[in-house]
Amino acid sequence: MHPLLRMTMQRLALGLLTLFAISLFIFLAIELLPGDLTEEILGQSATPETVAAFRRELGLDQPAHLRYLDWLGGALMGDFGTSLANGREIGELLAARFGNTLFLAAYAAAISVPLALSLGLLAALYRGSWFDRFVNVATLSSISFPEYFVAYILLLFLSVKWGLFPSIADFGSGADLGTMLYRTFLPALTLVLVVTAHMMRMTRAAIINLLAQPYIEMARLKGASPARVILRHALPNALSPIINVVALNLAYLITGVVIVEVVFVFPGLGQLMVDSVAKRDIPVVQAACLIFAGIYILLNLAADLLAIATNPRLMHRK
Amino acid sequence: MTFTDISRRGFLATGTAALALGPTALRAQAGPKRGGAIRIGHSGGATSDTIDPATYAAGPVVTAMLGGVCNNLVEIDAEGRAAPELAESFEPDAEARVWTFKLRDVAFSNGARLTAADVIASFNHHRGEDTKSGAKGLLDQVADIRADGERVVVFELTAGNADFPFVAADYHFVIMPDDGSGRIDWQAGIGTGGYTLEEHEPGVRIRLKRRDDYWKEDRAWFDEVTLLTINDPTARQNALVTGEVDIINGVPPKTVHLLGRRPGLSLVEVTGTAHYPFPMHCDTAPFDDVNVRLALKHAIDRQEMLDKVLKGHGSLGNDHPIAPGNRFHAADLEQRAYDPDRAKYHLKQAGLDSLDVSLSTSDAAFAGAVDAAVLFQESAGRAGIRVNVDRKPADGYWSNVWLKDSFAMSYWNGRPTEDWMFSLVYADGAEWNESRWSNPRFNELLVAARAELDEGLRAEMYHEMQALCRDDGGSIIPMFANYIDGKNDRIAHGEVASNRFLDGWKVVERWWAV
Amino acid sequence: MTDPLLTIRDLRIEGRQGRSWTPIVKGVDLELKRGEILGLIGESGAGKSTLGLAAMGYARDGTRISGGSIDFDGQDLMALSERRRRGLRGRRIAYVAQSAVANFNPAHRLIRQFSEAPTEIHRIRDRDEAEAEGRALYARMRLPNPGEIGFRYPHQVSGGQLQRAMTAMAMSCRPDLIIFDEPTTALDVTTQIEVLAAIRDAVREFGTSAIYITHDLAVVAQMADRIKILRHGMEVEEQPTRAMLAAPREDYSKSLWAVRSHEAAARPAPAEGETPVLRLSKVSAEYVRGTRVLHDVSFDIPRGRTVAVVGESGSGKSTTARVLTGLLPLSTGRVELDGAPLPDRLAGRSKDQLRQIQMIYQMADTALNPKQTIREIIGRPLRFYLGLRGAAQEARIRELLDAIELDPDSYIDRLPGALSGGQKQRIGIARALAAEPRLIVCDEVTSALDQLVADGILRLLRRLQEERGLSYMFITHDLATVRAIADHVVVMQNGEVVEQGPRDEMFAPPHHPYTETLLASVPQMDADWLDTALARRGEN
Amino acid sequence: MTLTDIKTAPPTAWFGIVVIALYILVALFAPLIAPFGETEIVGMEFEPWGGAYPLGTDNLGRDVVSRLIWGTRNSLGIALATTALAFGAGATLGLLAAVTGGWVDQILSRLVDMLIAIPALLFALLLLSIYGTGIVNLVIVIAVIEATRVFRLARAVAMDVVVMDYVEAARLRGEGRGWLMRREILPNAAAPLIAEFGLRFCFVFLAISALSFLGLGIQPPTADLGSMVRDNAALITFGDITPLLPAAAIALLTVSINFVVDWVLHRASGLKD
Repeated sequence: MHPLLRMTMQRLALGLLTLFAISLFIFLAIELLPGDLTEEILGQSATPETVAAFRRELGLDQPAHLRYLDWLGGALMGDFGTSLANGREIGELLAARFGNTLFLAAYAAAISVPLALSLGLLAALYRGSWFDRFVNVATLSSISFPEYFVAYILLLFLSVKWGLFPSIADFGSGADLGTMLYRTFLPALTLVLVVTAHMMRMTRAAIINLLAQPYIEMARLKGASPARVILRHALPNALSPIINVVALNLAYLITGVVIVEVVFVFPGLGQLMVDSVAKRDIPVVQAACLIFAGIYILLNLAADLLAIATNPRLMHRK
Repeated sequence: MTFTDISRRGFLATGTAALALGPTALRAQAGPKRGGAIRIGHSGGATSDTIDPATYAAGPVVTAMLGGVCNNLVEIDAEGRAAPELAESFEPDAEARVWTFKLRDVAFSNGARLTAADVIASFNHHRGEDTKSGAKGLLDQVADIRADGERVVVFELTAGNADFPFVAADYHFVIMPDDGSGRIDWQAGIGTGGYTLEEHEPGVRIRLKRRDDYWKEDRAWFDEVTLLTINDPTARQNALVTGEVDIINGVPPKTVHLLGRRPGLSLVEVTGTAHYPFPMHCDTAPFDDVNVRLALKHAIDRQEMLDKVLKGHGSLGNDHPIAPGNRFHAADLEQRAYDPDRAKYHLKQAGLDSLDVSLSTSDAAFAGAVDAAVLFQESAGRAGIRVNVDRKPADGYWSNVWLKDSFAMSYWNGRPTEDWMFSLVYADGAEWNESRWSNPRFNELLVAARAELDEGLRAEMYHEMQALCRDDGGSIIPMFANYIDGKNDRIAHGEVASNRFLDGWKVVERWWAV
Repeated sequence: MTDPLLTIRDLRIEGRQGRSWTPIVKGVDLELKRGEILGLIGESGAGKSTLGLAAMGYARDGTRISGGSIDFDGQDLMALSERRRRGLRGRRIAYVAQSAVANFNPAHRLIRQFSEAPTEIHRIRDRDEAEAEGRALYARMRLPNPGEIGFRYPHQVSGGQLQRAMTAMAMSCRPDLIIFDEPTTALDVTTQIEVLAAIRDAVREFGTSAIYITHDLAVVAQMADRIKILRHGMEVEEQPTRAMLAAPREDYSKSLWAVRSHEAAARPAPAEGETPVLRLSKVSAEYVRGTRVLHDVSFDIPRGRTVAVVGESGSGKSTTARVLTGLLPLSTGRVELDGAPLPDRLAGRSKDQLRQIQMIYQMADTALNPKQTIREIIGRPLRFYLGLRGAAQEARIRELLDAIELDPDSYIDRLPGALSGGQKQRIGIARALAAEPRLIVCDEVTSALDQLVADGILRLLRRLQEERGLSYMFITHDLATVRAIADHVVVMQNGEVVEQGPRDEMFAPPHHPYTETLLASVPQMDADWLDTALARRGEN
Repeated sequence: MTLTDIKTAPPTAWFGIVVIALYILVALFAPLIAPFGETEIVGMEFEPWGGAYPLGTDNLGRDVVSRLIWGTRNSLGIALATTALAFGAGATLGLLAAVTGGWVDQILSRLVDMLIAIPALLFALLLLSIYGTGIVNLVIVIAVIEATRVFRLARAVAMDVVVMDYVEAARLRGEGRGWLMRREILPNAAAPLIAEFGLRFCFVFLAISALSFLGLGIQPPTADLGSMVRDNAALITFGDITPLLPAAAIALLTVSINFVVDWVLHRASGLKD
């Protein structure tokens, strides 16, 4: 386990470095944005005096590098500061949104990952059959539709026409799990349709890629049935690419769902970030970006660690 | 259908009017009753929202704070009048320069009684060097605010203003309690209104709960109100259709005809003061020639634009900003129509054979702005004027394009009074004089009319000013938009105010569940 | 027990090419008695593996059994359902493949793979029973640490040990028949001998029948009772082993025999004091700082001569080549080209220095860019080094193709994919020749080729050397190749030169102990060689 | 890919090729095919299907058929330009990193790691907010984002090729980096890269339409399939399927490309099942 631990530490350090670079990058990017928070919030009613007063209140009149260092100092101490726009603690502001985002992602993942893996395995097992073709064409189509379109279609039928599920996903505060699951079913289903195809195709491809391997033929020559060949001999060796694509899709479920949030009025982190970019609320954008990037880095690391853990070559050295 | 002849009162159009004979309408007439927990799907919310009155902008916060949690000194009623709210009464002096407001004896939701100090602190929040308030400009005319005892507040203006009570009704000037140091503690969300603020998740939802001890006995009917931010118009519409919410604001014009036809739903539509000017900089060639301005004004097909951009849900504009619903609207002023020949004639007067202009636009100006520009391009083309539609980024449109480009599209929600609207955008030297128009006669009339307390004389003056705007001004104003809200049959209401969406943002206080 | 265990009659197998099917095996008969071992010999493409798999009723993806009958112990395999055939595979007929490294599933421990067939697939033993048997078989196969080795993953076990573990795995259900498909081809000679011995003992012990597929006559001579020679999917001849060794009947068989004994004529040693084309003096190198892979390697490559560098995998042969071509900078020592020091980094060498040393690779498949035509491949060095273009270049390309005995008209526009292995290797030679070098480094250039083809390549190289005065550094692990081409031999082990000298001296005693082991491990065309070699080992 | 390869293509790939060819024809000859101009207002708004306007008119009274044709041309052109740019940059740098190795590879790879860690859509949003929403900016911003993905693939594929003996042979010959990248590696990395081109094109297509949905993509009045869906999405609730048409056009193209990509990848993998 020791080399594994060392790798983890190295990757975490690299991840932190990446996060730092990203924070600097985002800060500079927003600095370059025309207009700032004060002008955006005051909008049409901004006048030079009110803007100046607002800037003074928020400390935006300080030079950029000082503000960045100030922010960085706070961030290193775990304090992401307060939102410029509404003065709330960013930690608290993000926590609720992030919780929602995680909930939706977990919901979608809990359906899509097992679904994708089993469909992928079945398609690989019955490759070339009508089932394989059907699943292939169906999944291809589902990734070919724009995400918002899938969302609207689901909304039209499952909500507007048949009234099975609510059209907006907001479940208020203090809802029980059943209510939460019910109210967020449509966004979760949209996401399931979007990510399942990708994972399923990768699972199938990863398995089929291995079928030309000599040890697969050896398994057949030992009398193993097709199902055993796929499950016992191909799958364990295909885990690494599958884990990778699952991790990528999980990252997507957490970081890429702005559109679903908009359509279903779901108060997630993506919407928060879009709002904050529009309002030039740098600390919030920074924090949200860092969370997203951190999630991405951690999921990737987890995928790599898992891939190592499931690969005896890397796990048990000579 | 044209709306040029409607009364200045709030106009209830197709949806509700058509249903007026139905059972719902009958029940609605049975009178308001208490109870119900309702949900409102509201546009304009953002995560950056705060309940700081200084940063209010159209959105759920205003609907909640103005109509639910707080009161103003004055409110604008369904007739479009300034009616006393927290003020028991208000009186001007002879020059309309000193206004005295007598306060009611009412309690904030924290139990404290309303005093003059609270009013002064609330107004001062928008005054002075350090304020970031969007309403700062409105109070520039206020030289001093002082208390005259516990329950009297005196506003001393720099010059007479007969319409000052309307200013006091502005949504920024909600009254919050003084924290003892002359400032308001807006974070606490305390007001004298019919509801208390239970939850505010910015950009997500606001939850209000009824106060049992509200001083208005015939208002604030709902037990609980939840305002959900739904910025996507399609999502908002779906939420209403699926019964997720009971009321939505801003029904998208594209589907308004379809939504209105759905059983169980109805539209609440009023012709408001919102309008879409295309200001031309009068100090910049070629717009410095009044003939060029007139050519362009004749080259726009108002009816087509109203039909296509607003789907007929609005009324024709006559190149001045005074809406049909305003008190001194000049209804008898001849309606300008699309006339390519007149446009060509004016071009010739300006010594031009043809004209190329560039119109800056973005859907940030208003929904459908780009469509409107395209329509203008087509109609102007037939008058020999080439309009180049220059699309600008939505982001930063108000800071980078508006007021800067010599021909751009703009949007005004309008103001309840002629003076306010003219002073804000058309007066010489006004900060937001978007057309850089300076007409001495107009400016003279503006000052005179402001301090004039005789209604007849004022009407004459404002009539002339509207004509000046129309024939000399720098803005093409093709149409006024209706405020269209949607609701289901659970909800009933009385006469609807024509300023802004949702009964002048007073839906929470004025409407009820049946 | 006189009835045959396996009877194949007029077997025809086809392979898919695009949309049509072309024959691979064209009507072969085969009979195998219980306890008998049949050797199946042929070059690549002769159809031996396909035939071997067909004996299990198995056709690879893209192939199909189109005719004939396969009768195993009274059952017609072709008539059985796939399910029934699966029931026979692994249990009554087992398979041992060429590369154990590739044929063991890297995800599971050895013992788990051993017991999969008896416990999980055919359910004829319980797990404890199977694992105990596994340990016993591991011991019988002379695997070190038989009690523990099963708990290792394939990558933790050496190639020779894996090959024995695979044989044990094939025996896990005590099958009646085992198909050995080139089980020792991928091994070093010193390892091969141990594996051969273990296989032979185990098969004899259990009286298992076997089909032993190989392209190496000397190997099959040790294992088989009878030998059948295949060519182009048809039988050439079949005889009992000793008879076949003594007197092959067909010309093709005879030619196979002949290449075994090919030996180049000895040439005089280079003149004393002549500057060698290349001189390595005390060269050391390391991949990772601190871990040396070469230690003080010194030898000369004289003008017009061939120096063979021999040794097993990991001995440092290829590393030496990387150092002298400049791919791996040396850490100490020096390399001289024609008496002048050669910059040790590739980037530091002049175009002319680069031109002087060319390389030919082991795997002709990966040595030629599959997307370039022969014209482009050979034309590039002509243009790059010599500035030849247009007609002059074209003429030289054709000249070079003639020199490597390929018809310019039919080959010049082909892609490497349309060539056989030997032809590809010839193109590699032509590319090296195009640069007009002094020295060509040949890295195992014949080890991936069939013997007849390899022999042709060696003869070509020798002819070109004589015509053009080239020097070769010839890296190989095959002593027969050394005999066929080298003037001088350098024996390497663990990154060091253990012995060097003229070829004939090296093949005659006394030997360095390592050289001795190497020489003793090369199989001979003698049915008793394995026994004697093992006996001699026992003595040492 | 030769003509004979195409002849042996499976029906799905054939379907894909034909559809893609049709789209390209429509895009190229839009001015000739389209009955009306891109922004030309020809009738009343929302006219029904049939008559002079086979698919009716849109919210401004523009012919839907013409809008679809122009939209196809614009969307296709923009997506193609974006993908080409992403590939030009991503593949070049990817090959360079693989061939050069060392610190060049390290710096490029770490930079790409960083950019990839920022969610694509949000990244695009940020950059478009900075530089404005013109078509040129849209193309550049998405190209930059996609280039990071192309870089990774190109580098990985090239790494597999770099270890080949023929690359070593070319190195030993003294060939420069340019030759190695262009002549030795690129032709052998082409199949997965072509397939990736198809996939990336689909992603770009969908990304642009997603940005249009959020109001940062192609701006009206330019016809674009993505924003056409968004503009009229509200109609879907009321059972009007006109907004489905551009979405179907998007889906048909992406499905077709995916079919062809599948086939190319399948051929390249050498798997015959």
